[in-house]
Amino acid sequence: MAQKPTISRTFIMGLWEENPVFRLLLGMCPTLAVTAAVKPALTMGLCVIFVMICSNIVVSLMRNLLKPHLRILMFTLTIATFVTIADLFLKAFVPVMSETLGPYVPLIIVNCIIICRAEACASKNGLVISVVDAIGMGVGFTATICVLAAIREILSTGNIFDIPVMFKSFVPWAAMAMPVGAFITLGLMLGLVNIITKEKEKNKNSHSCSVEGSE
Amino acid sequence: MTVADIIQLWNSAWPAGVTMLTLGSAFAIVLLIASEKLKVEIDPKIEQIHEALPQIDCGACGFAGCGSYAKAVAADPELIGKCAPGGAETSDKIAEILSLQASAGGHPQKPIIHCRAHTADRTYYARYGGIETCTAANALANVQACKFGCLGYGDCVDACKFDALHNIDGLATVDYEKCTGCTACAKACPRNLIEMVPFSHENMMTVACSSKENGKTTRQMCKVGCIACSLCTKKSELFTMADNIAKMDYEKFQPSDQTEEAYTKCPTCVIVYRGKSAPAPRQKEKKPAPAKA
Amino acid sequence: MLENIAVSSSPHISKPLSTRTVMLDVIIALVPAMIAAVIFFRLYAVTILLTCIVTAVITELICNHIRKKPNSLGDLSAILTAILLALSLPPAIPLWAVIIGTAFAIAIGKMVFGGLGANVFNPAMVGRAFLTASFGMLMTTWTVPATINPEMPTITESVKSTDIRTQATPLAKSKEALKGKINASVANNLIKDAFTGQIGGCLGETSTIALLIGAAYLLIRKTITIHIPLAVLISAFIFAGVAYLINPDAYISPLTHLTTGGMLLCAFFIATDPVTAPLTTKGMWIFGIGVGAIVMLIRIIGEYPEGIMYAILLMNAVTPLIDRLCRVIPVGGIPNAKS
Amino acid sequence: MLKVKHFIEQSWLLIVASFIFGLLVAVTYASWKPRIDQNEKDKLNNLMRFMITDANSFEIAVRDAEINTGKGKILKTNIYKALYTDGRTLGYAFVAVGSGFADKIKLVIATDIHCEKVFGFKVLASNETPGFGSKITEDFYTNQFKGAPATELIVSKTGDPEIIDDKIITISGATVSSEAVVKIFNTFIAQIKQKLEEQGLI
Amino acid sequence: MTANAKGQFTFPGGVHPPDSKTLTEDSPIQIAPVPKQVAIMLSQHIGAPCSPTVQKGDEVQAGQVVGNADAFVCAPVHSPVNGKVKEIALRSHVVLGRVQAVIIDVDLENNPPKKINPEKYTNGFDFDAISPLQIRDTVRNAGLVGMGGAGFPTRVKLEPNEQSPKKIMIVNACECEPYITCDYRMMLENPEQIIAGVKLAKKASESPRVIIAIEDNKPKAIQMMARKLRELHGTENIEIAAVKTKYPQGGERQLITSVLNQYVPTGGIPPMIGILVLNTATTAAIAEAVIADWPLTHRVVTISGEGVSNPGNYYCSIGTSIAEVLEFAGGTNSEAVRIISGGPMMGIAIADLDTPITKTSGAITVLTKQQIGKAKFANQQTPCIRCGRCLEICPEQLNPTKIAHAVKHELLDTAQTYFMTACIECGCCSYVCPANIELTGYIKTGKILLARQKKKMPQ
Amino acid sequence: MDTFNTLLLGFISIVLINNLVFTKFLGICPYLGVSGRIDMAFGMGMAVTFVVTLSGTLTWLIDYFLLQDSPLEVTRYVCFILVIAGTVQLVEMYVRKFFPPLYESFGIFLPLITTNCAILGLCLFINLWEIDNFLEAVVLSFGAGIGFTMAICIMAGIRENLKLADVPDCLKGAPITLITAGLLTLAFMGFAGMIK
Ligand SMILES: Cc1cc2nc3c(=O)[nH]c(=O)nc-3n(C[C@H](O)[C@H](O)[C@H](O)COP(=O)(O)O)c2cc1C
Ligand SMILES: Cc1cc2nc3c(=O)[nH]c(=O)nc-3n(C[C@H](O)[C@H](O)[C@H](O)COP(=O)(O)O)c2cc1C
Ligand SMILES: Cc1cc2nc3c(=O)[nH]c(=O)nc-3n(C[C@H](O)[C@H](O)[C@H](O)COP(=O)(O)O)c2cc1C
Ligand SMILES: Cc1cc2nc3c(=O)[nH]c(=O)nc-3n(C[C@H](O)[C@H](O)[C@H](O)CO)c2cc1C
Ligand code: SF4
Ligand code: SF4
Ligand code: SF4
Ligand code: SF4
Ligand code: FES
Repeated sequence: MAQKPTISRTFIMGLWEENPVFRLLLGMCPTLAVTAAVKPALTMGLCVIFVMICSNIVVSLMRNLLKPHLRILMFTLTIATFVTIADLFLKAFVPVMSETLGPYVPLIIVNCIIICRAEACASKNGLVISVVDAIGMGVGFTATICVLAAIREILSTGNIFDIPVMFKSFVPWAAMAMPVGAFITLGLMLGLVNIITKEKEKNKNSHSCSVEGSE
Repeated sequence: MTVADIIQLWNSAWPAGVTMLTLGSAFAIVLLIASEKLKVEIDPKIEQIHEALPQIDCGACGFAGCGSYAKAVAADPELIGKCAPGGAETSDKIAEILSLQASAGGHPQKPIIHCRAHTADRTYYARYGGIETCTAANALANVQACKFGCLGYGDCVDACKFDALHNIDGLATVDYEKCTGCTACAKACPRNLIEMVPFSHENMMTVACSSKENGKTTRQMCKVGCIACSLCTKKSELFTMADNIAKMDYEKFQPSDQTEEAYTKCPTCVIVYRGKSAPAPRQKEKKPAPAKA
Repeated sequence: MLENIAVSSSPHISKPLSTRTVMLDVIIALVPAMIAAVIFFRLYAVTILLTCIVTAVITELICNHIRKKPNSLGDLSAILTAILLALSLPPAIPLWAVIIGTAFAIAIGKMVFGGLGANVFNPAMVGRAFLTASFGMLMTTWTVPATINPEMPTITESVKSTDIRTQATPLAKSKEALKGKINASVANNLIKDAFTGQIGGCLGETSTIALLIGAAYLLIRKTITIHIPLAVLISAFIFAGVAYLINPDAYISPLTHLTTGGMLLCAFFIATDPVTAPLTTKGMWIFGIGVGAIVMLIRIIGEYPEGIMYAILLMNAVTPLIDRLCRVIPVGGIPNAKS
Repeated sequence: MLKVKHFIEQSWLLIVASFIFGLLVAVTYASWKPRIDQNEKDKLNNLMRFMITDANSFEIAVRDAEINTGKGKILKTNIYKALYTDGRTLGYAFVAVGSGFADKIKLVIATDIHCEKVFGFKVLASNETPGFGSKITEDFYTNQFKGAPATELIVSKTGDPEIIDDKIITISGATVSSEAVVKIFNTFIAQIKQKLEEQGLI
Repeated sequence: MTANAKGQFTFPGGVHPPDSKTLTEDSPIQIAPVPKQVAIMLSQHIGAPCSPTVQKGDEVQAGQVVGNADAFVCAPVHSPVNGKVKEIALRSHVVLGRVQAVIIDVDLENNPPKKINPEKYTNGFDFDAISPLQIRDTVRNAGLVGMGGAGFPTRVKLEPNEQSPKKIMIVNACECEPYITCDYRMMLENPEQIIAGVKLAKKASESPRVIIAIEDNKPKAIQMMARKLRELHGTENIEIAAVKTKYPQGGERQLITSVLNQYVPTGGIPPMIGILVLNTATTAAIAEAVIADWPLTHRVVTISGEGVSNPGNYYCSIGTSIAEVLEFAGGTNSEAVRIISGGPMMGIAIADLDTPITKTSGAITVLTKQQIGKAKFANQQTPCIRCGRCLEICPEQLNPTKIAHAVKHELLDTAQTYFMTACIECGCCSYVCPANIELTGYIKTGKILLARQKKKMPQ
Repeated sequence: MDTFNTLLLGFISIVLINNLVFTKFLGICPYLGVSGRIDMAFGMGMAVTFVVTLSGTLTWLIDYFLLQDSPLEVTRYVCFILVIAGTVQLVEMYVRKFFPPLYESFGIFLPLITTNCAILGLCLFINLWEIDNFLEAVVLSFGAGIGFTMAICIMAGIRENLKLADVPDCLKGAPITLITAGLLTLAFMGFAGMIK
């Protein structure tokens, strides 16, 4: 288990095996709050990727200088700084999204995923691994919330990216745009992921010899 | 960018820098003092575990932060593996820290089930139609003639968190590859069939029966039970007889000709090997067929 | 030797009662309400009831199949849920919405929690709440009953056109009265119509008399106890009564409150759903009072004309806490901590 | 002195980092500030231009006009004046706030130069239920205001929304929100008119 | 007819199962033939088990002690027959599993069946001549244990306690279990013996007052007992109370509530509030021990149920195997699917018919599939619909469904927060549950698990 | 009287109608993580209430007197989070040292709160709602905590019951909790629009 992290492995981990939303159940608030439509979700995902890369870089550089009692403070300080920058960027260049996301952009600061990666990966690994990890995790997060957002957007408006995709007489399910929709869709998605993982594990178990042999 | 621009930038930027500097230093001072003045001693083991955890206090484990989880795990190792962010690596580390203790003899304790009868080997008086747990079945009068043998409803199987126990034809069977020796199964069996034994060898010899009935009754109740014939005690001094049942001295166990002879001579084949690569139990040679005809 | 002898734990005899008979009793008690629905809403009632039942059955079959569980239709609870959902839907709702609502009620309201007995929220109300949240418009269109509207439109017409003859329900009138647009007595005058059911509203809620017949049957058969209905009605009556005493022009009379909207259906058939109501008598009283209070709160202060559904769901949510609070005390009292 | 040294040893990283990060943030802000301010201005301007299509620029006509929203609450809002390329005033616009179904609704309302006819309204911010109150942004509803008289408007549940008069037909299923918009409108329009009169602008 | 007891004659909760007593209530007690072999269990009571006092091959006489122990909470066991000890071996016990028993081959030649001799108890025994201590010693030496089911040594129960002096003794003649009529028949046929026993028990326990509680569906027994009481004793200090017919009226905690309107504390026992409860059969045995000077070697057993050919009440030797006892009643018929030691509500299903009857076996009930019910027989449980019926009828006012589900999910702590150990295992909850859940079974399992957990705790 | 009314309505509103968990999706991580048992949930709720009241008030003060309409506004997020993280850490250490029993009952939840967005979220929302009255800020912060406590306790009650239910394996744990939370938000829609 405790094998040395390689670049490709680290990246893949974030996408599925340690997908922050499905596996670690972290950063649930933005996951739920910004997924009424794909656009804000995508924006949020990109912000998270940016912040995560930056903070992982900084933490990775500082990793040997940290003092235990100031660690959390240091992390939050770093993250808050980059979040502020991201927020300013949105305000300056994509004001519409800044408006839609509202306070959920600054809330990235307390998004557990970022602190988690800072602590679990960046404070233990070198620069490259940390950055790859950030990208992997970030992309995993973004992809996940985009899927969630797509489901909700299609059902609640019949559109995706404002392009109608459903049949004409489709009556939108307003509930999907409400908190109910967010919670239930995510709940069912998690259930599905659990089923898929179990299937995979089963397959893995039955082919375990061949996998080992090939390695 | 001209120098003037830079100066202007600096002019508008320094107040923010200073504000944060002040705030940062203030917290640095306060937290430094606090961390030194308000230090609380904790159990080194808990501290170690805490170190091993990601320390992001996310609550995914269901506890109030890493500290609480560390404390809980230290008290109850069965909680290992609840830290999602830490993943398998962390779980392994915690397991290492808690290093599930080995037995006095330095050998790992592994469970042995003192019964070897499958459903077909046993005598039943009736059909059991109640709650399907061993504890419930054991509380009812003897459906299964042998009151000592495995009931096969798998209380131990449920107790094992490592998928190391399976019910095979009415007999709980340990998968020694997976077993961690956590003793959960031994605690769960209502018939106290499961004994934690120091495995000085990969495969241990044992008398797989618990019946305290006399030989005649045992024979009526079970095709493979120990009939207290004392043959093994005569072959090897590792075996002793008490309460109508032979017992092996595991501490002294060393495979030898004597033990091998006891193994091969046991008329009901109740002496068996248990362990990772144990051979399948001996089967009674069928009497030559003509006897019946 | 005794192969046909079976052994299990005591007791060895049991009352001739099963989940199925309990559910069947409730279905029988709902027959008058269903008949009333058919009389007043004709084909609407028939198609909605059938659609609900068929969808519920199919959904439950699919869920059981996915979980590889034995077929659980035999306990009739899915059918009962379907009937209650159907009875709490407006007549003009299109059938595709009925299907979505019923499927949601059974799948999300019940099966994901583990099926009968495990659900936290009343499945029928979950289905209705989802429909209300999704298709608010469709859920607030009240068709005029056939008895006073001889040219009742057919189903196909209604789905297409929005100009079915609709009618403000007494509760809509009540809301208008609250805003000072009309006098509350206008709504109070509808009480006679509400008794028979000649009035706009959900399929099963309009006829007070049909519901009371069913309620009497349930009480006589001891399928339900009187605690919850009584608590709901008393607490609603008190709240409504106080408001009425303060200003009878703005607040409709307590009796109108009790006989209109889903109040009776709720008190006798929905709040009494054993699965989602507290276990203890004391708990049932608290539950009932809570339901009554929230209904009146929403009807009088809130923005919606009716609050039955939300009241039920909210009290369902706190039912575990109520159960915890009203833990039964053994006859011998609570033993000392020491022993 | 030893203590100071100890402190510096322990905390220099945090102190340095906070200073640097502070600078970083401030520099970013300083360099993007013009854009951000412009964006904010643009948003309002765009909304206003949407209603007063010919307008070239906007400027504040009355700063911090005090509006009584009932129950003794005073709200301050700016009244903007829409200017044509030649400097002619085309109309007035202002931000109005009031409570909707769930939360506050913020509108931008535009009127003609005499404050007699409404050019329309746009929703600046609202938190109404999706699928219900959120429909107040839809044309069906907003179009009724285009050209409506700038007097007390009346809400009605029935009628033809195509006819432009002082009767506003509610959105069915969202009566409360529809009424709320009209109420905000009614609260503000009279007082705005009065303010403009006080300033001698009309 | 009824006494001036201050109770309501009922208790909260309870059920009304069909009582099915007509099968045996009119059949007089018959003397069972002598069995070929008896197995005298060395554990027939709560407390320390006996150790055998005889060895393989010993000749034993009827009434001879074959097992004894020194412990205070213990009662000796006696041979009911003349014969020879065959061996000391394991035999199935209804609840304890395999326990040591003295197996005696009966000497069939000189073994007349033991009779009940009512006349002994009518002609003037001098109750004043015997001291309480003497009675108690006799009771112990006769091996008396409670015959109502629990099997607690009677001597210990009778012992006066300084801390809580006995105020009232209740004679439990309710017999609330369906099918069982052994106590009823005793009251009709040998009221003198019971009354003599009651008087002795009253004296031995130094209780100032006695109430004989009989369910009001047994008017004949009430009349008989009242008449005999008047004839033999007069009514002062000994009263008869007709309590409501409801299961489990005979549970001692319920009976105390019924008769006296008092509640035994949860987890406590009746002596804590100064009350002693004795079963009628126990009192009869006291009379036999003291007046006829004969130990407890025989008892009346109701053999009933739709699955036996000749239901009736039989006076059997303790130690007879159930198979043989059933033979007395003509054996089981083809529809028999469950053989129960005890009644259908609390009795325990038997698989091994070699199980001998003990001092506490008051009945053997044989049920057919029809009585059990198809769903119950097939163990078809549906999920709990939280209908609350089990809470409503639980005579101890517990929350059976919560306890049972907690046990099912192995949450013993949770179960304990609902007072699992206060359950008297009466079976009412399982009886009423529409979902057919074996609530009582789960609760029993939970108690076992808890006991085991406690035992393992210290290590 | 009028201010009292505003405060009361504000309080009820943030507890029932604009509940942080149900309408603003804040504090979901602990809501999913620590709602397994009622006592734990209550402890968490209390801890959140304490911290949110404290930091809501503190950040309001900082915001109102220092940051608003000044060039320092840009450091708002950093200041807020520093205040929250620092305060929480301090309070935790303090309580742990001097009130061990209190620490056992709710202090253990404190570290979990730094990364709980309910706290920062509330501070930001107070800023967004343009609250300009000190008392209102305090009451809203406190109400937010109470609302969170209520939500998490209800959830814990439900989950304790679900422990005894036969939830499909793939939905056990977080998924069923999320679905339940969804249905809860549906129920809480009943309060919508009740207070303006
Ligand atoms: C069981 C039941 C529950 C109901 N719950 C609600 C509810 O929560 N909200 C609602 O608006 N209508 C609910 N209704 C519908 C109302 O009873 C009633 O038909 C309707 O609200 C009155 O129409 P109006 O909205 O035009 O006044 C329910 C109906 C039934 C039968
Ligand atoms: C879930 C839900 C959300 C609602 N949201 C709004 C809303 O945002 N705005 C609104 O005006 N009405 C909303 N309503 C409807 C109101 O409760 C009210 O019934 C409606 O305004 C009455 O209008 P009607 O008479 O046209 O049906 C909502 C209703 C429901 C059930
Ligand atoms: C549910 C239940 C029902 C009982 N029913 C009777 C009964 O009908 N008759 C009886 O004598 N004892 C019955 N008992 C046993 C009594 O509680 C009590 O143990 C007995 O009367 C004590 O007398 P003993 O020591 O002489 O047996 C019952 C116990 C329980 C738990
Ligand atoms: C008295 C009674 C009332 C019931 N009410 C409802 C109800 O309102 N909604 C519902 O879905 N099921 C109801 N049921 C059926 C059943 O309890 C329901 O399907 C379960 O909630 C599903 O787990 C009721 C059952 C009974 C016995
Ligand atoms: S070993 Fe024990 S617990 Fe396991 S199945 Fe056998 S009897 Fe049951
Ligand atoms: S419960 Fe523990 S000791 Fe028993 S088989 Fe499983 S891992 Fe081994
Ligand atoms: S819980 Fe125990 S006491 Fe209560 S009814 Fe069930 S078996 Fe009887
Ligand atoms: S009687 Fe059965 S179904 Fe009813 S609450 Fe009790 S256990 Fe559940
Ligand atoms: S992301 Fe909100 S609490 Fe974790």
